[in-house]
Amino acid sequence: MQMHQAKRVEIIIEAPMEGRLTAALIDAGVTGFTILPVLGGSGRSGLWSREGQVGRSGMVAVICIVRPERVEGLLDAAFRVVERHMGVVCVTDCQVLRAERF
Amino acid sequence: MQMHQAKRVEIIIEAPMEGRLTAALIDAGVTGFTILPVLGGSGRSGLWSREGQVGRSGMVAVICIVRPERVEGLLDAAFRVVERHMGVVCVTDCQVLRAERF
Amino acid sequence: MQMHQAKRVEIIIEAPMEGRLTAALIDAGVTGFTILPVLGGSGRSGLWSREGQVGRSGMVAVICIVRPERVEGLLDAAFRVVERHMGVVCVTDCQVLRAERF
Amino acid sequence: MDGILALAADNLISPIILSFALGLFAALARSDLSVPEAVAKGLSIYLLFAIGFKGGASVARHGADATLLTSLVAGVALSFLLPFVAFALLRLMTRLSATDAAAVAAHYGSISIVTFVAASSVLAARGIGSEGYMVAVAAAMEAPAILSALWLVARAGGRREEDGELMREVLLNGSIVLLVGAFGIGLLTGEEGFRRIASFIDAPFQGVLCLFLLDMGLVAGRGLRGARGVLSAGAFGFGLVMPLAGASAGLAAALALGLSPGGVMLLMTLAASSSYIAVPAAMRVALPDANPSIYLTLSLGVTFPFNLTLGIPIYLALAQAATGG
Amino acid sequence: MDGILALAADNLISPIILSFALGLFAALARSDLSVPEAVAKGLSIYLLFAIGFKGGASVARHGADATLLTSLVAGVALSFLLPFVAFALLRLMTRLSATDAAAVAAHYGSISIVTFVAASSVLAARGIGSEGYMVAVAAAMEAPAILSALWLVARAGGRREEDGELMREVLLNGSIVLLVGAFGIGLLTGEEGFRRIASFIDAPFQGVLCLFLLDMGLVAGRGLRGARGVLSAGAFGFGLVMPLAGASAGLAAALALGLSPGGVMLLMTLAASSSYIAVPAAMRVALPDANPSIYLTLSLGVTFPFNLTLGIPIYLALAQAATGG
Amino acid sequence: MDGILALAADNLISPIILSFALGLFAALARSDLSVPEAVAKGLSIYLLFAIGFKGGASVARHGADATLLTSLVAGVALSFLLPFVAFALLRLMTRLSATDAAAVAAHYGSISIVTFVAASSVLAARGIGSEGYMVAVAAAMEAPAILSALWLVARAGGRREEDGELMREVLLNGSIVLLVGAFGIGLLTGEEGFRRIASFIDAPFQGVLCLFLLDMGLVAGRGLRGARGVLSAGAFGFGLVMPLAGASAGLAAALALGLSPGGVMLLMTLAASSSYIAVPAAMRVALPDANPSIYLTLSLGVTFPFNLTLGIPIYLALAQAATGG
Ligand SMILES: Nc1ncnc2c1ncn2[C@@H]1O[C@H](COP(=O)(O)O)[C@@H](O)[C@H]1O
Ligand SMILES: Nc1ncnc2c1ncn2[C@@H]1O[C@H](COP(=O)(O)O)[C@@H](O)[C@H]1O
Ligand SMILES: Nc1ncnc2c1ncn2[C@@H]1O[C@H](COP(=O)(O)O)[C@@H](O)[C@H]1O
Ligand code: NA
Ligand code: NA
Ligand code: NA
Repeated sequence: MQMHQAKRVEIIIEAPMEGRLTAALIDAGVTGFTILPVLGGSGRSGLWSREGQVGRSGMVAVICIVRPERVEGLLDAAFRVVERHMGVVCVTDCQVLRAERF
Repeated sequence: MQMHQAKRVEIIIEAPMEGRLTAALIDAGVTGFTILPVLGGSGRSGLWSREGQVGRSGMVAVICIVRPERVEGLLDAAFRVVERHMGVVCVTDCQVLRAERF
Repeated sequence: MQMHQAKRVEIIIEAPMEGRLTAALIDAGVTGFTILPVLGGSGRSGLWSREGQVGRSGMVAVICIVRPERVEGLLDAAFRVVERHMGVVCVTDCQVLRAERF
Repeated sequence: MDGILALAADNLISPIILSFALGLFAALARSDLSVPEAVAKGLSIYLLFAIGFKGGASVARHGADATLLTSLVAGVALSFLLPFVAFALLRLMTRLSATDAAAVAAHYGSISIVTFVAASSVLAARGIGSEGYMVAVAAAMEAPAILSALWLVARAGGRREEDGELMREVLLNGSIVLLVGAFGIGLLTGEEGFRRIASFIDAPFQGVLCLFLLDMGLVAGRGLRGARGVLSAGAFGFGLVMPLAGASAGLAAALALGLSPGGVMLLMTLAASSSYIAVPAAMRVALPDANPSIYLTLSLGVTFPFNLTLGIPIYLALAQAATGG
Repeated sequence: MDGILALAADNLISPIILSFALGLFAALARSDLSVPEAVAKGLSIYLLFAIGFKGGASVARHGADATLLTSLVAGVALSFLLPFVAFALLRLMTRLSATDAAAVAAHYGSISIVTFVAASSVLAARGIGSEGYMVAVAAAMEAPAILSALWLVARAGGRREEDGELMREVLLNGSIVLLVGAFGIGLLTGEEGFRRIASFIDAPFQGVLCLFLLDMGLVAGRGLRGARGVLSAGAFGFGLVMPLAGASAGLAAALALGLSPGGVMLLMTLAASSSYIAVPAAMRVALPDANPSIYLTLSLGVTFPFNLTLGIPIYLALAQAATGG
Repeated sequence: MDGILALAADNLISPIILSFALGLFAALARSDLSVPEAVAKGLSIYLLFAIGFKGGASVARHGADATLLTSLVAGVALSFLLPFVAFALLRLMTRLSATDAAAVAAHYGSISIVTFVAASSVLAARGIGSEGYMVAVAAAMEAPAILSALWLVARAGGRREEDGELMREVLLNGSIVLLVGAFGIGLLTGEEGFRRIASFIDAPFQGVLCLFLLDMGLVAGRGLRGARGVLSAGAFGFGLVMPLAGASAGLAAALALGLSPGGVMLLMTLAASSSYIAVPAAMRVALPDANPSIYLTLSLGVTFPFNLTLGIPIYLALAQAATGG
């Protein structure tokens, strides 16, 4: 199976910022991403849990798989949104099938 | 802590194909996997979101951790299912505890 | 963008053990983690699915991103909790922005 | 004509339609109003259970007759045949590929249970009776259209996935099983069973339908927003013409069957409506190359609102005129 | 005997049982019908709140008597003792390991609140009264069995996790807190509180129970499908014999307490039923080596349906015969 | 004074308050009782829809008058001005940074719809009427306070994000759209619409409110548990003083408007209550450096329970005394 080098960027960010982050990604030409729900977590601002919340609270995880040469642009765009907010940005090397998709 | 090399395969696939993918994995001898819900995303077929949907729509993320020598068989099996469908297959190197489980 | 080496530890564990795991992590000085819901999966104890369950059943995925030097302590702590239970521990190399957070 | 307009106006300011409009507005205005997926699914389970049960209990009350069987056969036949009508119209009115056209056609041969429920509510509000077994006819019409669509693609030389599982999946689709199952429960437990759970399945029904239609409006609005430019004028026109064509076929069949005015209107509505649950999932499996934006936008964004607002009053007026009821 | 059969037949065609059967059928036929986890949890919160509140309001209405306390003590004792009976039977009838047998035994000492709710519904439908505080007895019976099981494992030399947290977790389990809390609210607000929310907790109760049992049928069916081959014939037999043994113990205790016929039947049902919420989670923590397929399949797939269909009518008939009520 | 105490005592043992207390207790005792996020959101959709619809239907019934408009203007003015009061009090009573103080102030200028709903329930239980359009006033008061807070931060030299999207997001916030939309639906469909869905939005209302407050208690309790040490005594005091200050401003405005006793009490409650949905999300976007633990704990953990238990009876007594009603 022919595999291609790529980068997997995982951004954990506050739910109210989700729309701004995805808009920034699309502006930066990153049109492929997947959003996972988050149940709870802990960080410098303490423990939290999603249960019973009604507002647009909590965090989401945004996963983008991109060609290595696009990762820098993506991180710039993401960083501008995430900068002053809670959350985590983490990049891993990965390999993908069907490189034409990325 | 004794760690062992393994591969982490992440497949993002349309929910109606989930059953076919896991059946193909099991046929290929991959009996360990975990399925995560997906809230929304964007790709070549545009943005989508899970909210308010009632049908078996949307995507799921399937994560399989396997020994390196099994990854080829897994990808063959997965590819036959995913081939003509939306979705993403991404492989990362990883290390696991308790190798006997994989 | 300045990136820093880190480790991404993913622990898939039974939901009734979640509280014990996060307590052990915090005891071991790991105060950053994110918990993702899991829909279903398969392993040595067979297939399972979350749908319709009412109890605290099923699994969750706990993701911790830590500096490389802290991974050993984290794994020791996690292993003591996970040891006799179902579940998977998987470590990947990754790079993070904002190293001061980890 | 005046009757239709009055009826339509009356229909338009019902809480049900206004809830749908509210959802549509909220989505188009990009409000973050949303109904969680689990809640939407919970509401649909309630509606399917209630409508199925009420149908079964009504058959238990009034007894079944030979028309039940002929109606089921007519429903299956309509579901098989309407995709061919839809496919021909699409080929005429749009430039969609054979695969896309077949996928759309499958949706229009099948049915929308929420449109059916809304039509039943209009009948109930006007005190017009109907055959309880129309619920079973609705269930019988969900699946056949899918076979027709696959046949259309195969004939057009389109490659299609061999998949023995597919028909089992469609026939045992959750909404069919629940609808038919609840019908059976209503039939078996009859008047006595109905009495026991009436304050659950009858009293709050209209209100739950409001919330569900609020969500349908949100989903339809999000779809329309995302699909700007996806639909040509021809495709849009198809979304308005096809329900009328379907309703006409339904009318002819219903008159041949000798249904009551309410029953005629319900069969017209079923034929006019298009699927948005079972068929989209089946198309993702069987025709992955068909573009989901097209069929979802047409079905949910054009035909569903049309039926809800103008279609249902038209079908009722026609049914009453044709049966003299 | 005839009475039991008629009662059982009558029970079998109630909407509640048929909803369970529908779920079971759908799961065994591999339909994709499913109730979202959040909705299932929402329904269970409703049921626990309603049954607890009604129990408390009923005690407020009729006043509490000394039997309340003796009944609580009897419930706790039954929950402590039944695991020993279950363990002995399992050692006799199956070849399960000591750990697996103890884990199963814990489930049968504890209770299933849904079985209790279904039994209450049968009483309500027949106009038979019962002690309102049986709800509190149900809550008191959830946890003690877990201690017995841990003691059984320790005695058998099985290694077990030291875990001071566990008992706190079990005693403050969500379902116990909600049941007891709602009981307390009903008790405090009494008739006046009941009147205020009756149209929420009383009128739709039976219908909600139907949907919940639909889901229980789905879960039980999926469990049975996944667990093919897990249960030996002996284990299966245990799943039918143990509820009868439990019910007999419950009958003896209830007669000694001097409960009303309805109360006798409810205590029998509690003793006969087996847990599927609190105990499985506790076993995953305390006895991780025990195989969950075994205890879940036995409890949800065998004993729960047995109690729901045949058990409850039997217990009612016996309770009436024994009390002459 | 005696009246207030009796009223408070009566209020305290209502099912609604006790449900909140149960949730609070469960969370503080670290029970795993929890309401799934989707269910909580579903309950809040129901409450917003029902309260909005009832308000609109009531205006349709009684007709609107000039006071509607002046009340809306007064509401907007209160929402704009109260943050300045809150900010000044915070600067006096606490050592919070300007950013934290402004973020807290935004919450207290805005409103809590659940507190409003609870106040309406108390009125309904006592048979005291009120202006139906107070629901629209509630919606109008959600957003303006956010602007005041941003202005306060800017003046204090605090850096703040330029974000044109923010006001659109806040004004089209799901809860505002649903409340205003349902109000409009009630207004348009009037008596006839209300009759159709009354058994959904009226009968079970109190019961649903109980479950929702159970969840609010859980969330508040978890917040309090997590935020131990976050609040200084001064901040805690602010959480009790500020609602009284808000209620006084509301009382003055309401008397000037010439509202009915029920209406006076509702406007006092709105002014006294603090947001926990729209404003927290807006603050995360606009003032990310403000500490969410502080404003969430104050709003949900201190002021919300205070209003629910003591505040509402006080406001009712004062409103009745001031209007002689
Ligand atoms: N080291 C970490 N690993 C994984 N998730 C993290 C980590 N640090 C923070 N998070 C997530 O980000 C959220 C906010 O973190 P913080 O900004 O540190 O309060 C937490 O609640 C977690 O969900
Ligand atoms: N580059 C990517 N990174 C992460 N997820 C992606 C990516 N591309 C596509 N996806 C996911 O796969 C779905 C279908 O993608 P597509 O087939 O390109 O329409 C999207 O909605 C995303 O959830
Ligand atoms: N190789 C694997 N890859 C991903 N997830 C796994 C794997 N093995 C087990 N799991 C997850 O862990 C759960 C318990 O596994 P087990 O202990 O093998 O029964 C499964 O249901 C899966 O969710
Ligand atoms: Na149709
Ligand atoms: Na028992
Ligand atoms: Na306020």
